[in-house]
Amino acid sequence: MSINWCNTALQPRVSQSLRLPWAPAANERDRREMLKRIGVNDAMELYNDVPPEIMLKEPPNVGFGRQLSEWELQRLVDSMLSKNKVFTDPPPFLGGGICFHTVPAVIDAILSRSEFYTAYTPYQPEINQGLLQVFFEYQSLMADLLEMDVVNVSMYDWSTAAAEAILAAMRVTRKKRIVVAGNIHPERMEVIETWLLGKEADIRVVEFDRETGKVDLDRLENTIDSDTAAVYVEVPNFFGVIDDGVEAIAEIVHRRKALFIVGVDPLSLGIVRSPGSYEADIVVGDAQPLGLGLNYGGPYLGIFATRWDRKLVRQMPGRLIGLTKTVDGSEYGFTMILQTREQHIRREKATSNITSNEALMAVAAAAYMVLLGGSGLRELARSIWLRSHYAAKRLGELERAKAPQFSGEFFKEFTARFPKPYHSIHRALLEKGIMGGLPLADKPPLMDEYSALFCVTEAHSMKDIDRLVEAIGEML
Amino acid sequence: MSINWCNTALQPRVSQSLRLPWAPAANERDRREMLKRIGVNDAMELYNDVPPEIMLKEPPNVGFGRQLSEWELQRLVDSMLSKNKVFTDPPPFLGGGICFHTVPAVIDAILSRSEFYTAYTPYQPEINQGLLQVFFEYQSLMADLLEMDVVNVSMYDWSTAAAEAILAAMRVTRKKRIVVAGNIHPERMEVIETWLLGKEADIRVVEFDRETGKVDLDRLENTIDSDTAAVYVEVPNFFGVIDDGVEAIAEIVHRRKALFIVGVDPLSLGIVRSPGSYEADIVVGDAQPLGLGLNYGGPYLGIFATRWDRKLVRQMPGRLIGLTKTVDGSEYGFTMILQTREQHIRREKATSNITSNEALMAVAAAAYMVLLGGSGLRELARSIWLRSHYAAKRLGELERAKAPQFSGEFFKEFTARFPKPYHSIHRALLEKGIMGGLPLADKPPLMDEYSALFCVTEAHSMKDIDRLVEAIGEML
Amino acid sequence: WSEPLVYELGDPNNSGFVRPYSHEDAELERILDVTPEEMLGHMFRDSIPNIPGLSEVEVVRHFTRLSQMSYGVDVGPVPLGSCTMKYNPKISEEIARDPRIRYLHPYQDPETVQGLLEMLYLLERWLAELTGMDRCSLQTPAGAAGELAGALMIRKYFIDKGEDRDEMLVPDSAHGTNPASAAMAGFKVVRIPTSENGTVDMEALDAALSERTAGIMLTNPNTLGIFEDRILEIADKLHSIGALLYYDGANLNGIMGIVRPGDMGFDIIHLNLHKTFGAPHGGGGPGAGVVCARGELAEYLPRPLIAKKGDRYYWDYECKKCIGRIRMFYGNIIPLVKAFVYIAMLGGRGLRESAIQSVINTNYFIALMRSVDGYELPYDPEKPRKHELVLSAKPLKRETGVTAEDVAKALLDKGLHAPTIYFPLIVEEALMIEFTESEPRRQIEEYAGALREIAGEARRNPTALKQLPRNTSTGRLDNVYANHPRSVTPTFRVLRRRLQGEQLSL
Amino acid sequence: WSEPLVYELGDPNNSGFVRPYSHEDAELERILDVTPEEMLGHMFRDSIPNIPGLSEVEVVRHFTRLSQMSYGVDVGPVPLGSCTMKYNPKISEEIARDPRIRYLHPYQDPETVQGLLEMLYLLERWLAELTGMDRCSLQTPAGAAGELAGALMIRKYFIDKGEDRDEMLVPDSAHGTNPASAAMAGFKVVRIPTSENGTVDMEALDAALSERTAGIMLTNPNTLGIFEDRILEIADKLHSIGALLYYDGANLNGIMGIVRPGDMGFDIIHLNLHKTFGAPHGGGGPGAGVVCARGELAEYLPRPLIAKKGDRYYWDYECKKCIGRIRMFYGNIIPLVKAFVYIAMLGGRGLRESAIQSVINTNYFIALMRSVDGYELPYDPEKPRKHELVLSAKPLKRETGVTAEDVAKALLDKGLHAPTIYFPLIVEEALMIEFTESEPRRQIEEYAGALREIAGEARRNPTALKQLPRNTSTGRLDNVYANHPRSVTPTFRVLRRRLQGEQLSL
Repeated sequence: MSINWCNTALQPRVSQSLRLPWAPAANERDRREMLKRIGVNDAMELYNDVPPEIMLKEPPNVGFGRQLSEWELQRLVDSMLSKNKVFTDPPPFLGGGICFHTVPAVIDAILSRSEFYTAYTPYQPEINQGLLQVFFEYQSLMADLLEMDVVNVSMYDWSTAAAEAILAAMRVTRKKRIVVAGNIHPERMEVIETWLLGKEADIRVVEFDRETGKVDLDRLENTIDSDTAAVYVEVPNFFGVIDDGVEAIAEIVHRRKALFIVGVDPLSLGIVRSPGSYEADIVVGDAQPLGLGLNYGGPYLGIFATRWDRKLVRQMPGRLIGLTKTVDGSEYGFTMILQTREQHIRREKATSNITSNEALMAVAAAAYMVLLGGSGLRELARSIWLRSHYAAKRLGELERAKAPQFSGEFFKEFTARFPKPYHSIHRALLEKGIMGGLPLADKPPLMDEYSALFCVTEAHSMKDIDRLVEAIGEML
Repeated sequence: MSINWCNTALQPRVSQSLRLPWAPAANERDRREMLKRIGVNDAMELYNDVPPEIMLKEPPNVGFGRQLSEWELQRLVDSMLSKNKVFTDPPPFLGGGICFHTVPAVIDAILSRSEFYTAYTPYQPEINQGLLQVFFEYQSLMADLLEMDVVNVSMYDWSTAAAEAILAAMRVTRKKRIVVAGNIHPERMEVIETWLLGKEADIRVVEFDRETGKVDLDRLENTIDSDTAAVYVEVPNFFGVIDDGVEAIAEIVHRRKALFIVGVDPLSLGIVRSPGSYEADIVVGDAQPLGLGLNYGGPYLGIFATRWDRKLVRQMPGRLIGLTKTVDGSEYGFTMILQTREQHIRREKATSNITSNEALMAVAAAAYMVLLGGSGLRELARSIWLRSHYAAKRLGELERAKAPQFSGEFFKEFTARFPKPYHSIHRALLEKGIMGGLPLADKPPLMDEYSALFCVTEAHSMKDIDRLVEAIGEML
Repeated sequence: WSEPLVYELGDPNNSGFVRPYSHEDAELERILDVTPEEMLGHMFRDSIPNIPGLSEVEVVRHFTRLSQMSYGVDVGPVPLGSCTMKYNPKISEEIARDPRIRYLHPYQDPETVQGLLEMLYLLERWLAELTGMDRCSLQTPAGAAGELAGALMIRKYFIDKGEDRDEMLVPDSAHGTNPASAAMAGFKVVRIPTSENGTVDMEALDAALSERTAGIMLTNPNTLGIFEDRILEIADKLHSIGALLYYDGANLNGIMGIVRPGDMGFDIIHLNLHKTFGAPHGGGGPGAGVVCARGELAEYLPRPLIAKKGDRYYWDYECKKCIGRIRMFYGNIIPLVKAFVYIAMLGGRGLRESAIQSVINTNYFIALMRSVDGYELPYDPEKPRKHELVLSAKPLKRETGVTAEDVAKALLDKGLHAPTIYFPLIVEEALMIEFTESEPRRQIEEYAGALREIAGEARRNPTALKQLPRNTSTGRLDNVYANHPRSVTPTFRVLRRRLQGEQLSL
Repeated sequence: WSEPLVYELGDPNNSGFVRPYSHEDAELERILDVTPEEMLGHMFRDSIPNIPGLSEVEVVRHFTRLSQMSYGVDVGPVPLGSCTMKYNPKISEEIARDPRIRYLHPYQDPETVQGLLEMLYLLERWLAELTGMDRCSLQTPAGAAGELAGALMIRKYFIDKGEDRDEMLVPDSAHGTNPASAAMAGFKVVRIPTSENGTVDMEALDAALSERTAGIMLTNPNTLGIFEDRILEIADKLHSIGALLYYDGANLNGIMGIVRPGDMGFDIIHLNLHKTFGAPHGGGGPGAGVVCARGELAEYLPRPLIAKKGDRYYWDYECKKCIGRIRMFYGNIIPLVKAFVYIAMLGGRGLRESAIQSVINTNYFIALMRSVDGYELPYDPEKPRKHELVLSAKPLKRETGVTAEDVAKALLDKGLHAPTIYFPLIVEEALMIEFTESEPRRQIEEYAGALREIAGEARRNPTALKQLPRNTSTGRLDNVYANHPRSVTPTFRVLRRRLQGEQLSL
């Protein structure tokens, strides 16, 4: 037992004006001794290869002019955050691809396990079997939910997953034409365009049916040709519509030897057919509804899945965890697999440049899925269906309002159209403490100032919905 | 690898109206099979020995008439808690034995480690070495702060620690007379009286000096006699006064062969002499200032320490952890020691009935002490001294106000007296969002409607103090 | 040990803490023009405390590693009998962390804490309803404190009545806290034996009753897990001579929502909210040992009590007969809030179903163990048990020499927490097991399987078994060394003094 | 494995989740008078998803045990080179958990999120100041995304200028993301070799420059930890031919607050807030890879940008030249908030001192290793390194056959995380080590000691060493089996299909 004798010659320390709580060796004694061992007199000698003319003379002018203690920071942050308005009574009715879902407390407790959140990517599997197993479980659970065979450990979000899926399809097919349904989320359309900037891709958008909100099959048929790499559709699409033409689409796409890329809300799959069941080649989506919360737009969890197909898997971006065994064959274990696709090995020939991803969010989604189980996911999706349909029905009963605006069957989100510009309704709802639907006046592909996209989830009680409807009713 | 095949014959489960999320086996299939194995048809057969006339016919009428989901509960709790008013800008100036101290985030992170908080008392040491080591470290760190040799792992709070100290002193000395300083916290006085109800003790209170706020040594000398088991004083006392007569008191007490029990604020010991240094026999106190937060009065952490003395240690209440080695002598380890003092072995002859204590709070205090270190404790105590003296000085400069009210040197808390009843000042401060000092109109031993007990800590900036002083100044 | 002591890691001159507003200290010194050194004089501490200081990352690592060397319900079953180690819902932790609870000062004016008081008020009403009592005091921080309060209430009740009753009856199967609490309240403890069928021996009870009898402290179901089926008769006997009944609520879990202590005839009861109502045990505490009473006894409850007038909640300090305060302030608020959450979420039906499931779990385990040789179920093995059961490893010891303690250590070696052992005292080689409703069926089967395996290993190689545990962070520890007067080491300070050459003996 | 897979524990018919307002569902069905089954028709999923369900306690135990089988900075050092695994302050976790951040919907009206926008605005200003850039986009969720954004900006810049530049220069010591990002943006990658002194080979650079050169992607200090001392010269060369400089911010930690990329001549830079600014890495992510630019290039940043008008904060979508969105919404808000906290608490002086300490730690470790045989410091060992250093185990391999990978596994066996190995590619048997300022001196010494011991063991018994690790939760894993087309198993679904008899090969 080597004991550090502390009880002799204790001198009151000279009060240091700066203390680095996160730099343990930054006390004067350690610094002095370390510099001596290094063989320099002053730490700045370690920077003697930096051109002196660009060395900063003063510390940079960031922060608040001095070091803050936790308490000072807490008070400062509290005064800032008090300017935010949180809507929980009722929860926001905002749609637009992200909805207010409840997050079980157990998810946060698991994410607070610091072995998880302070870990690096598990490049050394033997010391990180726990994380690797969770990632493998996430991949497996998501695969079973999607009924796809291969799922990676995450992309940034649905939009970059969609962009990467298109890039992968271009590599697999060696074609440059991309067909995209016109009813996908407009921000995802923007992201796809950005990511394809360097690829000379030819993106074609298929108009949707203004009556049903679904993909216009004739137009789609006419847009796809033998140069088409892939077709991308979303189920549900931007308007919340569950397109029941997906089997027909799959047939059309595969007839032209193109790849069928489908974007999904994983929670809808409690009651909606899986993309695997209608022959999707690549599935993307966001697992935000599976226990991730809102976070003002991120972090979320981009889903990326493929069929069991050599080319598709080999061209898959991102990290994959696999089951393996020990060298001596005695036990099972988990490790990163197919790393030769990745940038740290393949460099400019990699399938993607992605390295940091949203892994911790995969821990959350895995925990959420097993907390609910298949039956719980079914029940939850069913309850959301009931609630959103109740809201649409009640809004639709308001005078001269139409809800849902499109006739296609929907899940969770739906569009409603009002007899006066929605903007004014929205402002008035805000005054009453209600965050209404998403105004669609400036949102492609609709651009309709009378419409809004509502989202109703398990977080909304009937009373919440009634409050919304009654408040709008009073304004019409 | 035994795999539970899940993919066959999945039937949508019948929606259960009640789901017990915390009772894993409470699903219909498991229940049925378990009851069959037990050999009963109905679970209620397991209650056939309960007199039928007292069996409840209906579930008890508690809660809100039905099961609540987490989300429903969160909304409910949120609506309740929104009725509370939290004071952080400025923090409360309330004194009275408990003050607003800052709690480093790292303390909460450590307390959130579920291996700690979901553990039972470590009766099985081999599987709980971590907890036991923390407890041993708490005992050791507290011992070094107090300069006492033996510290138990906790009492409920300062008040019950004081009561148990007196009971222990009565057992050690086999005497029934107790002398208590008249300037201790009035609630602690009440608790001592309650705990001594069954012991036919003779409690004598020594009046304090109304000028200095300190113990009146002459009166003390006259009150102690050879039948006195113990003398109990507090440093700082209810008025925040650091009594510099403690050495004289120790001399008087020990001359009469009584035991000297001292109550302390452990944080004061960064700058104030330790009770060990002035010959206390038993030391009590509350470690709330060491990283525990307010919690509206609890849980806190009762400190109990003794000198290295056979009788004192053998009569010590509560749990002790000690260093030991493995049976084979190869390693060191930690285990509960001297358990023969405790109720689960000694039953009615035990030193106390205590079993559940405030162990988790000892984890917090241990982490807090090492985060600060001796030098950090010194600096912090010094800063609190400066701030509280600044507040007293500024309040004392107000017209016809007196602060501090007593001439004895003080730490952290001090009494101030105003030219008009403090109650009205307090109400007016509240209106301005300031939680002022503790009104002493109805608090023994002072009962002065013009006085209040203020506490100023590291949480109060100069600006906070200035705001308080200026607000009061405007009212006088 | 595998993690160094903080004394080996830190240095009193280091600190990981950044003090608030430290930039103001110099100005404060200037304004005040005095220093604590001067003002405190000989009361100034002349050296800094010998507390090793660590940086934040070192603190985190030290405690994280130590937590990984600890074992709680979140790691696996902790089936300690009479400890009711159920799962602690995470939502309770989240809510109890709300700054609108944590940042409240106990002396804040009541109108600034109405939300919390409402919660506490509802909790008090619910606990009274669940127990069949009139009022509850939330003050008592632990079960034993509740017992002390109860015993003092009984004492004061008879003092007020002018009756000189100084005997408290306590069954020999009772928790150790019962006699200890009675003794602290000044009672003589009269031990009542247990009959062959595992309940209070009625003849012995009759013999013990006298005009000196103040009351009886009972837990029902008792520590054998057996319901005292003649409880109404017992209550009548006590009441008919003017004595009182105290209910030790530690064993309530199996009957919660099914039968109420008040309806059984009890006058005072304490509840362990950190057991029955899902608040965590914290490695020893904090707990919450709410004490409830009915009729006249309610006036003796420790004050203040939570109360409501109109729609305003407040603390009622009125105290004509009460025993006073049992501690400062109002109680251990954090576990109280957790119990509120627990009851609110389950509701009456959920509590009742949880109780039933806990009893199913107990009896399912008994059913599984019937086919395992080496252990027996003493006291009428056919009778259903409630929240817990007590096995005896006597047959195993007789056959192989392997004791209940050895069985416990072998369980640890398998990564399972041991049951309570050698309690109750009336069962030889006792293994007292309580799964609660929180254990999955699979886990109960695994536990039974582990006990079966241990019995097998005991027959094959008792010596090897006695050297367990090995798979734990330390091997079996030396209790003699730990407690020997010349080696007992309760603090590092004592170790240091010994290492410096002092001969310290207790 | 020691913890079962969830598929072994759960059953799709079980669930630990209590659905909100479940009591309303029956009424909703009645009111609606249709069911999802009917309305979805052939789009209704005919069986429930094959997701095993667990109770809450089982979920908690499963993930708690798995967490204990994981290793992060809170357990010990993770000195992975170029990963900047510093301590993640707990206060940041606490603040990022605030419901006033977590509960905000990305489409909330700006006046309801002014507090958060203010934070993001300040952060953006600070990052611009720290890098010497004009504006930053917070959108990019990771470093690689920042690089992609930067490369696309360069591409679009030259398209707008009408210049046909399709070559991106990348040193051979660069992070793999640099060439990958350049390629994704449609550039041809031209590799620039490293000179003997560990910096860009200036002659090779001159030779590579042409009218096709769009720019260079550099990290400075480079992955050897060496500062590119001729950076001003490099910048002049590039700028003089109209090409641009991109700065890979992964290696900023050692020079933060001391010298700014903008002052070195860079035009675009990304920052890894989850490395340099204390946000955690999360086992892989989420990160935040803020991208900043100066001058004309700032107009190409991905939108929206955070902006302020009067005292009102808002998202500026104006986008005349910009590359558009790199992802949905505004960025990974949670790590952005943590970076805000980090910078706010340390302030400029604290950041600078942290950088200096990280460099002291690097060079202290080098000093300790000078006396250890078996490892060498390639490329001018006398030059001070900055945030990291790269050792080569070539001497050890030559002498004993023990490789860098073996050394890594031996470190794991000692409970220490291995460094980055076999990177940068220009160093044989590379061990790339970055302690950051977070490691205590004691820990750095322990690490050097461990490497010394391993070298000793390698000489004594190289075969035994090659069988490590043993003290980890699993032994050394079979990479061939893991990746073989007939055994590669990325999901349980694939395993199940194989067990059902399908021949699945990739």
